[in-house]
Amino acid sequence: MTSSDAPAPLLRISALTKRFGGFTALSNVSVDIRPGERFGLIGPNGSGKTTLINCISGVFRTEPGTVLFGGEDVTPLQPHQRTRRGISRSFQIPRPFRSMTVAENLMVALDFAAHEHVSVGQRQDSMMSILTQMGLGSKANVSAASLSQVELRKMELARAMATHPKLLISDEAMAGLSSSEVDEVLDLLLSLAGRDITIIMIEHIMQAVMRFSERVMCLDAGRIIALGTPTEVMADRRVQEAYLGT
Amino acid sequence: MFSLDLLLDAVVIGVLLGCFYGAVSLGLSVSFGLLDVPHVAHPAFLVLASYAVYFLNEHYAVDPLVAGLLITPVFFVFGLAAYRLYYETFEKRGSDAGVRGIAFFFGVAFIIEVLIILQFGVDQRSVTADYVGKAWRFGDFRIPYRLLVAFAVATVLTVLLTLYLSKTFMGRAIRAVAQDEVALRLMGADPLKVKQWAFGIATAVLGIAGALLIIVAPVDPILDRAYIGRTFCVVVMAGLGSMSGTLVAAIILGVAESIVLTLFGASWAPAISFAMLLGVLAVRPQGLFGRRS
Amino acid sequence: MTRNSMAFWTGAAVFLAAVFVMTQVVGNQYPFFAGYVILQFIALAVAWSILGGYAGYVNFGTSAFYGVGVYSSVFLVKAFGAPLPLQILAAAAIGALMGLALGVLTLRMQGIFFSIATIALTIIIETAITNWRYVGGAAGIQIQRPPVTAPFENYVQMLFFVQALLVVLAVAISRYIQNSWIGRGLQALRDDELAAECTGVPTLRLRLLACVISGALLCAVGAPAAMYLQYADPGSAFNLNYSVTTLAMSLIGGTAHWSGPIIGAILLGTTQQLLTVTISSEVNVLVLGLMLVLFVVGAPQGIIGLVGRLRGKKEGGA
Amino acid sequence: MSKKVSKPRSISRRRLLATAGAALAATPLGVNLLRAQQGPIRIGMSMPQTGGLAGGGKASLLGIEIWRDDVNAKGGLLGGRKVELVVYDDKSSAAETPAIYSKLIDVDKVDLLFAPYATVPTAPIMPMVKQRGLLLMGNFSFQVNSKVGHDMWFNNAPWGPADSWASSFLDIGQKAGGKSMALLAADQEFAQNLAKTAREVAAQRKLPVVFDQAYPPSTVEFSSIIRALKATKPDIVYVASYPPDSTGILRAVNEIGIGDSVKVFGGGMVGLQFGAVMENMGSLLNGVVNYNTWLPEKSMYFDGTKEFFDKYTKRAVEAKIDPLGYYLAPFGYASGQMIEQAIGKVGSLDQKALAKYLRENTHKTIVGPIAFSADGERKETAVLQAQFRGVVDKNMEQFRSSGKQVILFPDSLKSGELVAPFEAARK
Repeated sequence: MTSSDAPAPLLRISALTKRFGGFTALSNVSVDIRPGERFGLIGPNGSGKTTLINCISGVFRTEPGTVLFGGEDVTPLQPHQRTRRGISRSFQIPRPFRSMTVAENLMVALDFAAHEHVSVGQRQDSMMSILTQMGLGSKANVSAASLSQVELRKMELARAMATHPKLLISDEAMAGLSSSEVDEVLDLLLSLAGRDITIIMIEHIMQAVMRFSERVMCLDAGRIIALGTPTEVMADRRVQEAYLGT
Repeated sequence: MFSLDLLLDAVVIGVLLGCFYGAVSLGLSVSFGLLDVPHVAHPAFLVLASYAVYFLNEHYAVDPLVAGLLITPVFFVFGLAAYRLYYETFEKRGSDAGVRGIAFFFGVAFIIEVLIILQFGVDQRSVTADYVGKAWRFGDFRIPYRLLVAFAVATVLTVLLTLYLSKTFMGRAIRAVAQDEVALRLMGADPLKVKQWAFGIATAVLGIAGALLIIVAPVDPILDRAYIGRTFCVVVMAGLGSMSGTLVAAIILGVAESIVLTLFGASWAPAISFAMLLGVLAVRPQGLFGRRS
Repeated sequence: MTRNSMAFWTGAAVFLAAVFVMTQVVGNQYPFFAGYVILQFIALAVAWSILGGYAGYVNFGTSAFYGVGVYSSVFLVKAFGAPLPLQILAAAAIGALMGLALGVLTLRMQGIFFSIATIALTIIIETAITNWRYVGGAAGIQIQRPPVTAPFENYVQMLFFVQALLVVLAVAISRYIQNSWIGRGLQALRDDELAAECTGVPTLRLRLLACVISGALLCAVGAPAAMYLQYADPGSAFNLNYSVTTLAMSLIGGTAHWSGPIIGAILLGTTQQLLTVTISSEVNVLVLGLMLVLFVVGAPQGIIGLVGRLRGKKEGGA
Repeated sequence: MSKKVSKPRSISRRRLLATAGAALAATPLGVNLLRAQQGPIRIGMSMPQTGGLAGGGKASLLGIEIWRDDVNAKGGLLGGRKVELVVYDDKSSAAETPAIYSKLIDVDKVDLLFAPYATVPTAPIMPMVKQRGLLLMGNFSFQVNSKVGHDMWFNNAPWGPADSWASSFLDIGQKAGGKSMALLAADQEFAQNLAKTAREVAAQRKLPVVFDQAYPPSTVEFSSIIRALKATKPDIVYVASYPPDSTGILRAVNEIGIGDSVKVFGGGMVGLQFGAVMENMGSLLNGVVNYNTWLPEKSMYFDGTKEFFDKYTKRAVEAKIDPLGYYLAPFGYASGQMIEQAIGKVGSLDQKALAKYLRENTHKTIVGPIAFSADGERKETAVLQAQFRGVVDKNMEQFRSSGKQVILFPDSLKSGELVAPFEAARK
């Protein structure tokens, strides 16, 4: 029953439910995300945002519910298979490969998720261009373990970018950063979005969400309570209650 | 050869034996289960305690259980020191202890083995007490007092540890440190102090467990190697950090071993218990009664 | 990269040639007996490191794989009088299957749980062999060596050369893995399995691959031991020492580079052989204990790490 | 380690380093003789000094060392050449001995070889000494030569023919009216070999085996096993066990009871020969009929036996090893005595001549006369079966007096009659 003029969604989540033991973390969540969209995901702590990310990226198995990506049912696929199809993510708490340099961190992504078969030289170029774009050019040969918090965030995004994603999910990439650093990362994300990458951004910093998103979805206790333009969602009474109520 | 009598007997002995396994594993349940210290030297500490008990029993005719209680404070301090060394080496550097922690404790275990050999020689040792070598008779049943002692001590230890961990401030802090160090800092406790204390307790428990070990069977300096698999098996099967779970898992193991031994032959007993462990790990990695974030 | 490869293969060829010449020239048997043991530990440590070092999955079951290697040879010799190359190949195949089984069984386990599972596996397999009367069971079994093959004049010299081949094979595989995408993937999953998976690394498949390769090599290394000892008993073949010593060698050498386990095995293996014929008492065990503690405390990244720190932490890929 | 053990070894170590440098050229043992004519006679061996066999290994080594000191005090062999021992620790493992014996032969170039204590470390060196045509004085291994067939192997242990051990025990049991046998054996090399011969002998005699179990070495608790064994109501219980298990089994028997049907109990329990174990078990031992190699009964004293134990007792305490030392130490000494006599008669260190002499003669030792059959085992078994009587708790010294272990077999050494059934003998 999709209207004929709307483009086919890049990501379609249908009736997704996730339970942990007796606890229902996500309940019957359905949403479509268009190609190239900048999508904000908000909700109080424990509302199921990260669980939803984990279901999209394949870390959690869903039962029942399906995830369609580019028209393909990716529900039975493992995370690395989804990554290779173009779903990439960063983590709420950065998870670098600590024993590697920044460049090697990216090489992992290029080695395993690059779509076409490319030469080592081309990969090196690709890596350097991503690092430069992310403002990490000078850090290429530095050990990942020695990076600062904001550098780690950037490296996470850079590593995610190196997988050549169609969909990038950023899980609180700005948590714990100063306001100037927040702007820096936000500009980065906006520039990526300008290059035909669909982005889902989870964030607590409302200004960032408002500035970034075309559409915003709010989760509370595992249910969608609002979905619309940023202003619509902010104006929603249930959203305000959810935030104030906690 | 099968008879209900034998089966019943196997179950009873298995429960008692399981309690003994539980008692020697409780310390590990704290040090490995709650603190995540890969303490493969735990059985070596245990054997060391047995030799201390032997020494007191042999030279001063102290009852083994009393001797076990006597060495408990010494082992507590020993535990504090051991953890301090471990902490300075691994946790402080913020590196994952993993393999190197294991290697470290293997090294410690070897050193303890050699020290015991140098002091006591390689012969096996055992203790004498009124309850060693006699049995309690009930109709046709006879149950060795040694095992009843093990049963009683294991139960008391489990209850005391469980109460300690749930009722006292320090106990709760120890459990908190296992789950969330940040929350612990908010409680106003120093995680290092708490962990060190917990490791001290884990080691102190070994004093009494060591007494049980030498009461139940004779010890020799390299007996620890036989208990590495067994104690870790119990703790992992129980699920990390659950004291009552440790006892129950140990009893399950004891009963399984005892039944297999009676019905199918003793030579398959170790394979059975470790196959059970593998099964549990494969199906339910967090153990039967495990915590899992 | 290519220059490094050239250097490596030249080195390997020189090593094998030297070993071969030694078997033809040296008449004294002792260097071959002692050397065999050291080579065997080098191969074990290198093979172990593929899973334990690169992937970070600490396998305590080295003795299980080694023992299965020994007993697969015992079985083949007793049942079919199989020649040595066949024994080694068969052991490698069985080891690969065993590694696969271990990998599948432990798919959901991480960290120390994996290690404990390998301990459990060791005890189960040892129990099975102990109860298998055909290969001697607990009582052990004596095996006759077939006549030696030319150009070797002595069986132990031949075994020494064969073990040297296995060392080169193990090192070549280990080095290839380290320098290839497999190595990078394993390193990523060792650092952070979830992040690796989400970066496109097929972590489960790589783990299985590491289990299979490491298992095949460990078993293959154990296979010639049956002919070396001409005797097998479960207590010796499944000795905990193999597990601990292999682990110690890898750690002392360092697991970050393929050469680490070699250095560690040479150092510790030679020390142990020397101690056996000098001090020769419980002090021997004490030295192993002290070396483990001191290295783990003083040189957490092993000798490789020490060297790296001395050279100012700048090294290329080879 | 005592000073006495390590001192002579450090001398040999220096020598050994000197020879190691020039070790590249191969010299067969025999050719080596001329060069060594003036030096000491060097006897090489490995001995378990760590690991599971260490207890026995250390006691055995002390016996050999006492012989060395005695023979050197008398002025040595072959006109004044002293005897020197070169000893390495094999860690109780089969994997260590091939390299050690190669070192002894090829680098240290020792004049004679003794085997390590027990079967496991000995088995791998048998093919090697056979191939090189070397004499090897065995040390308590069990049937290690049966497949190898080396004609220069001589075992100091009193085992004799493989089946004699089980036969003697079953004889005693059957004479006491035993009609069925239960067999309980540890899942380890020695015990399994005993169990195997027991099964064979029982089959020959058509004696039904009503219970036949192997238990793993790690077994902690024997109550269930004993209970199951008891349920089969056997007349003869043949146990082949290792030291820690022997204690566990006897404790369980004492606690659970074994039933009135049992006439004799024991046979092949290792550990009941060691002082520390016997002292710990005390009265639990009473009634058990078990094998032994030497006992302080009148019939067991030969030339030099008493003097040997006087020296042993003093040195064992210092070295923290078995204070009684009946089981292995005198046989280590006897190995030395046999070699001493052979060298004296042959007048050289020629391996073939020594072997020929050893094979063809009867040798006087502190454990009695020894003669070998073709396979290098004793011609006749001299394994004792003895019953523990009137043992009290916590007393090591009681085992030094006669009567605590009454010899039932062999007839020539018999010092008393069996008390049966087992339960009666335990009182």
